[in-house]
Amino acid sequence: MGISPVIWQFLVKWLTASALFPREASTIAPYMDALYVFLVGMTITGLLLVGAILVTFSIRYRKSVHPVATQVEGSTLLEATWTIIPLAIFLITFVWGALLYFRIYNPPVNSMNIYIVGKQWMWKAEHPGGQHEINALHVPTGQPVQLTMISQDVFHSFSIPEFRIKREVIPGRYSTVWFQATTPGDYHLFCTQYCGTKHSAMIGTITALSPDDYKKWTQGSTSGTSLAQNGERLFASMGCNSCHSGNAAARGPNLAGVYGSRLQLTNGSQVLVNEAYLRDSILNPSQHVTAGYAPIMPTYQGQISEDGLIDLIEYLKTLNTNYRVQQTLTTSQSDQAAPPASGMVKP
Amino acid sequence: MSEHIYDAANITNPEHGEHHIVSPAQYSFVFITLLIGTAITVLAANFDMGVFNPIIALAIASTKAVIVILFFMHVKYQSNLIKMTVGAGFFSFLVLITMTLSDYISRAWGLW
Amino acid sequence: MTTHNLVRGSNTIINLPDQSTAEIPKRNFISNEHGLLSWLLTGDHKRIAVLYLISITFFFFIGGAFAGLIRLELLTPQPDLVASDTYNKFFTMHGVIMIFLFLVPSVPATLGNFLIPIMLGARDLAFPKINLLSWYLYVIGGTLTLTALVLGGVDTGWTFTTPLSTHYLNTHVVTTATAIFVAGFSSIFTGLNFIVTIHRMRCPGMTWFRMPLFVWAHYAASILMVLGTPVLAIAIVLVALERLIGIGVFDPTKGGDPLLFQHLFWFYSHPAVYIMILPGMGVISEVISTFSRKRIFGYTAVAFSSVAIALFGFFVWEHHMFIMGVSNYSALVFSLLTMLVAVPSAIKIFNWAFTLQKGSITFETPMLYAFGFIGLFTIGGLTGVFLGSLGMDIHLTETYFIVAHFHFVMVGGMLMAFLSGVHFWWPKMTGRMYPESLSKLAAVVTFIGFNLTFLPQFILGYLGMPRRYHAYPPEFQVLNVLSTAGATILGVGYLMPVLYLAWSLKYGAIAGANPWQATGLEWQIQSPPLTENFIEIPIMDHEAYDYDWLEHKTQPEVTTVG
Amino acid sequence: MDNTIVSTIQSEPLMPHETSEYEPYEHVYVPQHRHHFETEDQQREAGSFGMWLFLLTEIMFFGGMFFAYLLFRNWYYDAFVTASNQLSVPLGATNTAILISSGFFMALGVWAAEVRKRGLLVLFLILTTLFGLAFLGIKSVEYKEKWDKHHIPGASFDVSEFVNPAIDAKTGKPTQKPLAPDAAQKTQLFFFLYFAMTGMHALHMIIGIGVLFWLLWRAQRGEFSAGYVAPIENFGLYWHFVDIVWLYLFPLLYLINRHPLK
Ligand code: HEA
Ligand code: HEA
Ligand code: HEC
Ligand code: CUA
Ligand SMILES: [Cu+2]
Repeated sequence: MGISPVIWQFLVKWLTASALFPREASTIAPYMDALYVFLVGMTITGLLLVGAILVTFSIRYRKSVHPVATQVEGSTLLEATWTIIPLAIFLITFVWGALLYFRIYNPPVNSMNIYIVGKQWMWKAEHPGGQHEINALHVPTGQPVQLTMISQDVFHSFSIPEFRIKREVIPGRYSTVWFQATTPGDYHLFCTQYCGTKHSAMIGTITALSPDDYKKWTQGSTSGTSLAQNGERLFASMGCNSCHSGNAAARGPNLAGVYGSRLQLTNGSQVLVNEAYLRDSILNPSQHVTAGYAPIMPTYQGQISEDGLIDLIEYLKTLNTNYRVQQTLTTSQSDQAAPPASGMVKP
Repeated sequence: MSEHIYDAANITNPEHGEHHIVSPAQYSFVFITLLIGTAITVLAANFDMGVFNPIIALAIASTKAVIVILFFMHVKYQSNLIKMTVGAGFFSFLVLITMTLSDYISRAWGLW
Repeated sequence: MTTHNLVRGSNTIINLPDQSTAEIPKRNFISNEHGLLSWLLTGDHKRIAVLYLISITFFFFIGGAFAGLIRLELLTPQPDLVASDTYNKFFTMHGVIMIFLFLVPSVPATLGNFLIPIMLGARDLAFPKINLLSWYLYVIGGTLTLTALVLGGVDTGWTFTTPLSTHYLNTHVVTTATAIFVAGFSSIFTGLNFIVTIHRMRCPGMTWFRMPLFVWAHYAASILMVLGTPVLAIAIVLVALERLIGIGVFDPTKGGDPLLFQHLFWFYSHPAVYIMILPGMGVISEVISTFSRKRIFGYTAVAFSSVAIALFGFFVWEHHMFIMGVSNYSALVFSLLTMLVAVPSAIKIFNWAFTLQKGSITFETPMLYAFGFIGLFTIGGLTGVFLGSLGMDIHLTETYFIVAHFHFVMVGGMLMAFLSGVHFWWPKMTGRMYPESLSKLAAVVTFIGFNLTFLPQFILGYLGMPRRYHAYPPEFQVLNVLSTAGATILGVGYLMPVLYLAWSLKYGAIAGANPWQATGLEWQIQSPPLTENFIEIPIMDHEAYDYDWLEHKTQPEVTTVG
Repeated sequence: MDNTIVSTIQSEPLMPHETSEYEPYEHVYVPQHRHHFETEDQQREAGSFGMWLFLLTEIMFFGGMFFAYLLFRNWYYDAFVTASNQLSVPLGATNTAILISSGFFMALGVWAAEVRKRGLLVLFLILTTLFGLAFLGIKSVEYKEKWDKHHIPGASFDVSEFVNPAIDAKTGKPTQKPLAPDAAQKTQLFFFLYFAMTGMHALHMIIGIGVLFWLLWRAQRGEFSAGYVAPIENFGLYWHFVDIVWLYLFPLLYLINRHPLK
């Protein structure tokens, strides 16, 4: 029977272009795949077991050879067996899965940080050096990368199947995930949480580059100002520095070194200042008033975009170091006129 | 006609309760208790007892609720089935609260 | 004169009365009264069951048509058939209709309604009027859904994720929310009715452990309906209010918490998946027992595992939110509990399998569907364990792996069980048999079509293809084409029963009271039953599934035959 | 025919279509007794059990909102305290007393029905209704006040009063602790939950009063004074349940925030 050459063409093209197993392109992937193999093994064993029982009994006890049924009440021993064995297997699955979960959601300390802002329907990546990307992300291989993500509107979900990672991007709250790419190449970036009309178009490409290529790329695509520099400008233009001037007489606390410190609040509790805390103290300042200060800081809810907040946070983070010194060593352009970059203040 | 085959075992098991009539005197007693409870809870709200204010207020409310359930709603004289049903309602409400809180409370424990 | 001295060595237990003399009893619940009004105002649980059967079949095919459109669009990677928002409306309508208007009421409202009173030896459910009311609520809910559909549809996904549904979509969310609210009350009232009936209406001698497992399963499912559904109702009310007034309970920019909605929604919707599967498990118990002529292996274990599923089912909802920003510690707890809730299902599977041991097995249509159920539910359930495992869930969640998982449990599991039950009790409900070989063919076609449709989706899911995607990268196409091909076969497999069952209404062979030689009380009365089920309330003097009793039953008066 | 069961069915002399004198409803003794129950006890217990199950669903229904209140009160404590202090304790307390009285008369109504006193039953039902209406009346006074002060969540919601509270003329101090603007916004959440919870509660009362009118009409016809008391009893359960919800709403919304933690 002759098969139409057109169909043949299609089949060949399809089969060569189609995949049955995703590539392993991060250090996490092998861990994920190991668990997957275990679980698939469990499923197949379970299925074969149940299937074998069904088929054997069906053949041995079919009516034509076994016309009269013998009543059996049950068996405690058997019941216990098929309670305990699946339970044990499921518990192994639980422990294994839990370990993996904490591995994926606990970034190593030495990881570099990239901000991701999701919104209907695009991904924005912001590198600390000020590089902005839309629906694309360039990362180096061999280096843990932590993503700090937030959504500007609804739930999105940041998924890179080849890296076996995924994390919901939540409105109003930072979430993080990390990975370490192993193989240079292009990978899919999907938004996996349904987020409205163009959910399926909220896709992009992750490009993993060798460290050298990555360096080239960073230099080639810099926008000129780092996030912290943008933040510094915002800090001035939003009037933050009128209170947080760093003077002893200022109405607001000195923010130098605040990132990573522990603050004593008026309600007696202590908090560790991280990105989430900084963000929240700009949007909901009265939620946690630092001890010794009056709750006079206005809220900036609705006045700063998520990108602006990220800039501010990056700026505040740099305040604890000899930021000024660093800036003069590199090419500081912070006193030039501000280009209308991402850190836009909503009118 | 059908009582003779109607299996008493099915209704006199724990599911069956006497049809008890609560007297007006008892109702009045309960009524007054409830009014007193209301007065106490309003009074208690006037004192500053720190964290105990909500605790006391809820304790009084719960006491009143239990009284209403037991007497006005006759649960004291009902079958175990009804008692268990009431229990089941509050139990699953507790499940909703505690299990959900397990998320909210522990969110800040780690920094992720 | 007993069941097994039918022709020795024969492969069937079907035993129909002599067709030349047999006739459908003149007085039965169908012929009892005539006219549309006698149906629309009926209090008879059997008639209400029939009303439900017709309406859910209608909605199943609407939902199925949307499934067909989804699969048609996904034939090619490009978004070519419809626009994105239309596609989004497709899967939303598909999900909403299939879950709330088909699967939740499928077995309970039809078979459960029809059989529970009879199985308990009662004349009706405890509250016939409420039963009718719940059908009307269902119809109102259905109509509202159709209204939303006609007015332009809704594209929230069946999960109504906030703040998308509350602040960002301008489709008919409120109408659909109302529809679900109303349909939810229909389900609450059905559950309430069942619980009261099971507690209060058992005939003399019908102790808890003499009840058929079908009743146990419905008891467990009813508890879930009564306790879970109101939480969905309030969550949905809050969504509607938030849309209408613009308050921020679920809106982070106003200080609300979108995860609060998730908690409330899944507090219902996880138990709801057990509302969907438990009644089906009840069907399987009856069918397996009948076609292997044996009491269910470990009756108590199966009965209690239903209750255990219902109980534990309330403790695992957060596994739908593992990556959504819940506390990792709390995720740990919920993952562990998810593992626990999987065990009772395993118990059931093995008990059914061992019921076959030393039985005398025949393979009529209901049995084929039941075998399909066991195999497919095992796959579906075990892949649920993948998702319950925290780390694995990160990669699999929101991909086609989930789509495959829940179609395996819902379609491969519950729909198979529903079809099994419909075939099993069809002769009881209508008094007529359907063509046996055609129905076996349909069972096989369904099974093949099903696997072809949904097995590739597991692979797609691990490859990372996200769900609710209108367009996808080209390398996923082969598997998607396979899936669409399977769906076509599946559609045929589902159309067949409708056709031959309709045919059988007029031309089917007269079934007689007990074509399967089954032990249940429902088989000891005429088919179709009388309006009052029993002439005199029966006395239960034996265990469920007592085939010896059936064989030695000399005087039919023991459980009075009507 | 080689099968006992089938053949006996075919020839069973008791087949109803053959025995015309067969009367399926002969065990009915009282008009209210439904045919499918075997005894009156069975019917009564089924009814009250069904009512209880319904109340179970009500617990879970209100439960969702109680949880939301619990959560947001902890998150936005200051805003909730300030907003809660806008409510009038005297009105709330009066209403509590009124509702308890209404419940008391309902309970007496049940008693009157059980001892078959028609006049008393009607009287108590009327009292129950009147107190119920009084409750709703006071509630609407409260709502009206919220309306005037722009405390109804939505477009017209106004927080200025919480940010810049009125100054007390005598002391020269603000009448209440001022809220930071971002916290003041959260008062809207309080009022939303306040209206959602009390509104849902009031809706239950309104439905209840509707039913009460119907029961009254039937009671004065003497339907419940001849031993058939199930509707009264079951409605009583509903009414008391609505009371209980209020017993919690009152302290949670009105009382527990009077003395905020420092
Ligand atoms: C009928 C419906 C139904 C049923 C019964 C189940 C049953 C189960 N489900 Fe499923 N589930 C859904 C319907 C259902 N589910 C739906 C609709 C969704 C998606 C909702 C959405 O997002 O749209 C979902 C999603 C879903 C998730 C969320 C995934 C995510 O969003 O990230 C999870 C996670 O844990 C899960 C787990 C489970 C588990 C553990 C079971 C267990 O109960 C399964 C137990 C059964 C078994 C385990 C099989 C029997 C066992 C054996 C035969 C033993 C085998 C032998 C050995 C091990 C040796 N399901
Ligand atoms: C009871 C529940 C139920 C049932 C029975 C089905 C049945 C089917 N489902 Fe569905 N499905 C869900 C519940 C169910 N589904 C849910 C809850 C979702 C999630 C929605 C969401 O994301 O919000 C979903 C989502 C879902 C998706 C994912 C969409 C996406 O994420 O983008 C897909 C894709 O293949 C799919 C396919 C199918 C198919 C092929 C069938 C088949 O089994 C159906 C076969 C039946 C027929 C085909 C009808 C019979 C034939 C005719 C009426 C003739 C006309 C037919 C044609 C036009 C072909 N379903
Ligand atoms: C009206 C004066 C004022 C302005 C303007 C102001 N702040 Fe503040 N800020 C304060 C005061 C007072 C506090 C301490 C009390 C508190 O935590 O609310 C504070 C606290 C903070 C904190 C918490 C850290 C700490 O040490 O308490 C951060 C971060 C912060 N401000 C950032 C900003 C940023 C960024 C801006 C501008 C966008 C800004 N502030 C504008 C007065 C101000
Ligand atoms: Cu963003 Cu989907
Ligand atoms: Cu679940």
